[in-house]
Amino acid sequence: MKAFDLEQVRKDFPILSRAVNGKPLVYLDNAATAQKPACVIQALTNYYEHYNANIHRGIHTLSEEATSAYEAVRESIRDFIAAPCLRSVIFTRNATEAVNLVAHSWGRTNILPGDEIVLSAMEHHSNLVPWQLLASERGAKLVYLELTESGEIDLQQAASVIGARTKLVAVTMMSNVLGTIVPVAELAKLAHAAGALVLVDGAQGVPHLKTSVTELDCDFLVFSLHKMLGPTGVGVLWGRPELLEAMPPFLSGGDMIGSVWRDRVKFNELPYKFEAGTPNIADVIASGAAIDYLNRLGMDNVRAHEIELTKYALNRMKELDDALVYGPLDANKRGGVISFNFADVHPHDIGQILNESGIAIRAGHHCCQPLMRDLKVAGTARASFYIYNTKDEIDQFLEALQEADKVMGHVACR
Amino acid sequence: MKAFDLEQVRKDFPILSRAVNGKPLVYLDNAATAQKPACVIQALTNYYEHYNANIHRGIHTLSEEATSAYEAVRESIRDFIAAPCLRSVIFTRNATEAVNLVAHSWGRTNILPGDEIVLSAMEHHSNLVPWQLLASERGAKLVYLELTESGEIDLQQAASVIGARTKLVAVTMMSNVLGTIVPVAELAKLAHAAGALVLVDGAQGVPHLKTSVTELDCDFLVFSLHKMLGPTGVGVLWGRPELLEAMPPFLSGGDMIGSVWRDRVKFNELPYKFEAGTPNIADVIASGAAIDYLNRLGMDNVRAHEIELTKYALNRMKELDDALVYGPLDANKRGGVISFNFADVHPHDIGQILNESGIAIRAGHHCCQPLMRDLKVAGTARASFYIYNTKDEIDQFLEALQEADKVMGHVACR
Amino acid sequence: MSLADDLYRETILDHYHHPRNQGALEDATVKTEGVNPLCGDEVTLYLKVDSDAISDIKLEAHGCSINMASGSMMSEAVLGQSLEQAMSVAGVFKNMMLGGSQETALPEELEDLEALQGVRKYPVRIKCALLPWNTLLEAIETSRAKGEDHQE
Amino acid sequence: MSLADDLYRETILDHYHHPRNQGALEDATVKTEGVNPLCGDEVTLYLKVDSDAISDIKLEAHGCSINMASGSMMSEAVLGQSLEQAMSVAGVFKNMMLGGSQETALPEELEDLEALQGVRKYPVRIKCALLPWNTLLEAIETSRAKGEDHQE
Ligand SMILES: Cc1ncc(COP(=O)(O)O)c(C=O)c1O
Ligand SMILES: Cc1ncc(COP(=O)(O)O)c(C=O)c1O
Repeated sequence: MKAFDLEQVRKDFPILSRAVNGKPLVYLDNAATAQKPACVIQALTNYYEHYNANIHRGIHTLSEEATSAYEAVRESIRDFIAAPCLRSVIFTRNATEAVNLVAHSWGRTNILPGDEIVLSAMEHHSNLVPWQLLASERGAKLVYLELTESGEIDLQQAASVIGARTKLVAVTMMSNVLGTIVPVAELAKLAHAAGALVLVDGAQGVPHLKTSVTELDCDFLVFSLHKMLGPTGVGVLWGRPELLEAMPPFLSGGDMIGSVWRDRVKFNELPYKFEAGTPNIADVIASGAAIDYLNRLGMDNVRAHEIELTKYALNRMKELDDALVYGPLDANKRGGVISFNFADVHPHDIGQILNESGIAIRAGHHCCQPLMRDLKVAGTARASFYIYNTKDEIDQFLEALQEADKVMGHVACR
Repeated sequence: MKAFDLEQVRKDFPILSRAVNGKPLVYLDNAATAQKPACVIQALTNYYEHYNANIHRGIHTLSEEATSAYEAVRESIRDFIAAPCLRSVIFTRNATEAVNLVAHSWGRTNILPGDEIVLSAMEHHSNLVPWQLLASERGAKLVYLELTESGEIDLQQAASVIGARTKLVAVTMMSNVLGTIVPVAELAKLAHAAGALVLVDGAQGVPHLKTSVTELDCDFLVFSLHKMLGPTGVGVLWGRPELLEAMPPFLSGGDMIGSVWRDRVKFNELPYKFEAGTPNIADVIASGAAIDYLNRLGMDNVRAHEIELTKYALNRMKELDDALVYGPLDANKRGGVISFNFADVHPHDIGQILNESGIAIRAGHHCCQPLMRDLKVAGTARASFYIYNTKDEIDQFLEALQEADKVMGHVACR
Repeated sequence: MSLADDLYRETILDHYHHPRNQGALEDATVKTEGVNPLCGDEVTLYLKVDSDAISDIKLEAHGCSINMASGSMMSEAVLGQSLEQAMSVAGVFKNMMLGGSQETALPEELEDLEALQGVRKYPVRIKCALLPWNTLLEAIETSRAKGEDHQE
Repeated sequence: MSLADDLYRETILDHYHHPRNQGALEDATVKTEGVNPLCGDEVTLYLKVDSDAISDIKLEAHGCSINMASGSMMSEAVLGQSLEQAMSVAGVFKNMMLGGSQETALPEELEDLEALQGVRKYPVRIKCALLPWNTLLEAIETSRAKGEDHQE
């Protein structure tokens, strides 16, 4: 029984009829960015062809239409992450900017010398470097949650690390390398008991797992729309309203002000306080179409489809001699991201050879260099799935992997 | 003699065939944001339908294509502003973010207590509030260039204000309220003689005036693509490379790093050092189509068309009893932006009534509250022109203005 | 419907051209400023509160027709009312403006305010109509807080 | 053309599987690290410079086939050369990789390097091929700067 009509879904994505090197595109680089359904592209075209205008301060029809479409997406996002109130949904460029916003605005007013910021060992650079810079500026310290053999959070070690000095626990919801789903609510319990806040990097989690900020019990959540069928250029910061109210603005300029004099300023209310300058209006509006599309499929179905693909892929990977798969082996504990190394073939070469068969995977450090060091590799190859991927594509992927070994001179058998 | 084929240009903009309140749209809100030609919309669609992928670290075909299209636009921008080198062109979300980047990264490492930052009295909040916050944080002082009766920079007063304490002169290239074109090169001479740097807010200037950073002789230039036929969500910071090299990064995370360890980081080289996280890939690529379009028209022709429209509009405005037009009266000294007040009708009411005839103008403080205070008004109505506007549209605008007076009970004649 | 029917009805233009209770109030017990950050419109509201009732009210308003008319009507509607009653009128008005599209029938003494219903079709202008009322609510709150201070 | 013709030619695979001059150099006079920020590939280059010539060279490389092969070929091409000559070889190589699409004919002793020409069709991989060479140029610069220090 199919959770949704996969054939129909594939038809919704124009790019899937493209050929690469004479072969149909097999797009397995979804953790980097997702493809876009026609309705999202159409939302952009429709905006630019019919009601493109600057928002919030306009009195003419185009501006009113654009403003209400933009603000309606804020409501869609609020619903999508089950957030209690609207004014705590802030649009940014991407997840990275959202983390930086918190690090600058909350961090620089709250982190003191000696404080500790707890990260997991598998954080993406975007949820790591901003905290490094904050820590070094404020004399605070980064402390790491270590991973178990299978690449999971060790809650016991976490309990020993999160304590009175902890001011913030900043963790990914799902690893973009290992696929690991992090027990955020458990970590939040530890953090809150210690009086610390929790920031969740939902860049991988929100696109693939049904998300509720209340259930995660987090204080901040960041994510990027481009990884969930939306256009490039839109991220979201959600924060507890009382925290956001108390935080100073980050970027300043037009739209985020209440009144401006030559020598002083009164800021606008939330969410505008954090949205300076002309926003990415078109892409926010088109993000609404992406959210609607995911809602139509149902996030439970999205997850079910990915578990099925992941299970299948993990099983088939076992057939390969000499393939090393990282992360939890139970598809229920992980997202549809499979990082691996194969037969001593460098991930770049794997990526290159797969591309020859029209298969797009990613190769490298995946913006997780500290994790790579822990795994004692320079990089991994990574295949990642989304709603339009099929088992047939996974078969093609496996076939091409064996071809790669052949091209490189049968390293697996040397 | 027409500089370009206006009829053809109008056909290139799909939105211009839209009706508003049963009348053909007359879009005179170009200073807020410009409309987009079909080629820009097509560039977006083409990207999403054929080669959408995350850039810079991908080895597969889509990623290579996206990367080279993205980087090619950096070259187009470099050429468009006649910048000597490529690595000093940084993509941001908008002009506002670009100003903030400089205020945070350069400002917080260079501005000391007692230093002075010189602004003009007509700066947009986006080139004002970031300096206010910087100044108050660092104990520095804002100093203002006052305007003459006709809303122009007073170079004599400027010479008396720019001095040994000046660290930065941050001025608009063209006022978004008065239309005033600022003599940037003259101010730069004063600033550089005093050992200060010059940041130019090109949000209004770059879309309408042929621009060369060498001729402006500035140290930083910021602008927004959405005001020059490009999509929303893309801004540019250009800076002298030696300044950018010396500046610490602003936003941190993926893509802006060289190497990352658990406790330290080495940053990537320019321009990547300042582009953290997944960029707004699609919109940067589509911005290239906007630049190409402007280049095809020729910026000299764009300027000539706007001078012609502005001259015509200023002349026709004289027919109105009781209309007060702000800014220089000589169309050669100003851009195609006409701010005015009319017959004691509040700008909002003017805007509303014009909208009834399908005419889109802007009403309010235009993100220039300090200038409004200087002008002793709560706001102005503003009509602003671009390449697709016609004299016929200006006639309709004038007619609707007279209608507005009628609707409001002939305030002009009371 | 034309703009003149919806927005610029006669009642509104009358209040706009001849706003009631304009100016400063020398012996005000509360003075509150309101601003619409989107357009910069400002209003300064003066209340004279005597034994929990509004014994005098004045406004210094710089705004559009809707803003001015709404403030002028408001000043008439709440002058002489108890703070309690004034708050309830403000509630009725805000409900009318922010509620659905149905026409709301107001009590006779608030009839003038009905003229502002047309504004609901112009979302951006709703804020203009609400500014004086939100400022009133803030003023009442301030007045009450002061009262409590005195009792302590 | 197939991938095997362009990228994974026999010469390249040979250097990849049997990289020359791998390891650390105990008595190196310069040690330089290079990294490709896009993929994280790293190379550590050891030079022993005697009277302005490379008397020994070794690499510790962790990278893809192109990176490894390029480094291996480089070590053979510059071993025993004067710093001047090594820089000129690096220049020839970089020109070949970054120049237009024309096939470049290299002098006989650099023949192996010609195998890397196919990489030009894969822009992302050009950086892989250049990493060892850019590291070499940096090492030479460092070595010369040191030499000047000594002369002072
Ligand atoms: C003179 C001026 N500066 C800065 C800006 C800010 O541009 P953006 O909102 O695209 O950041 C604008 C546009 O509103 C402007 O007109
Ligand atoms: C786990 C994780 N965090 C953060 C990011 C950063 O997202 P963006 O580049 O959209 O800011 C990514 C995506 O690369 C990611 O996978």
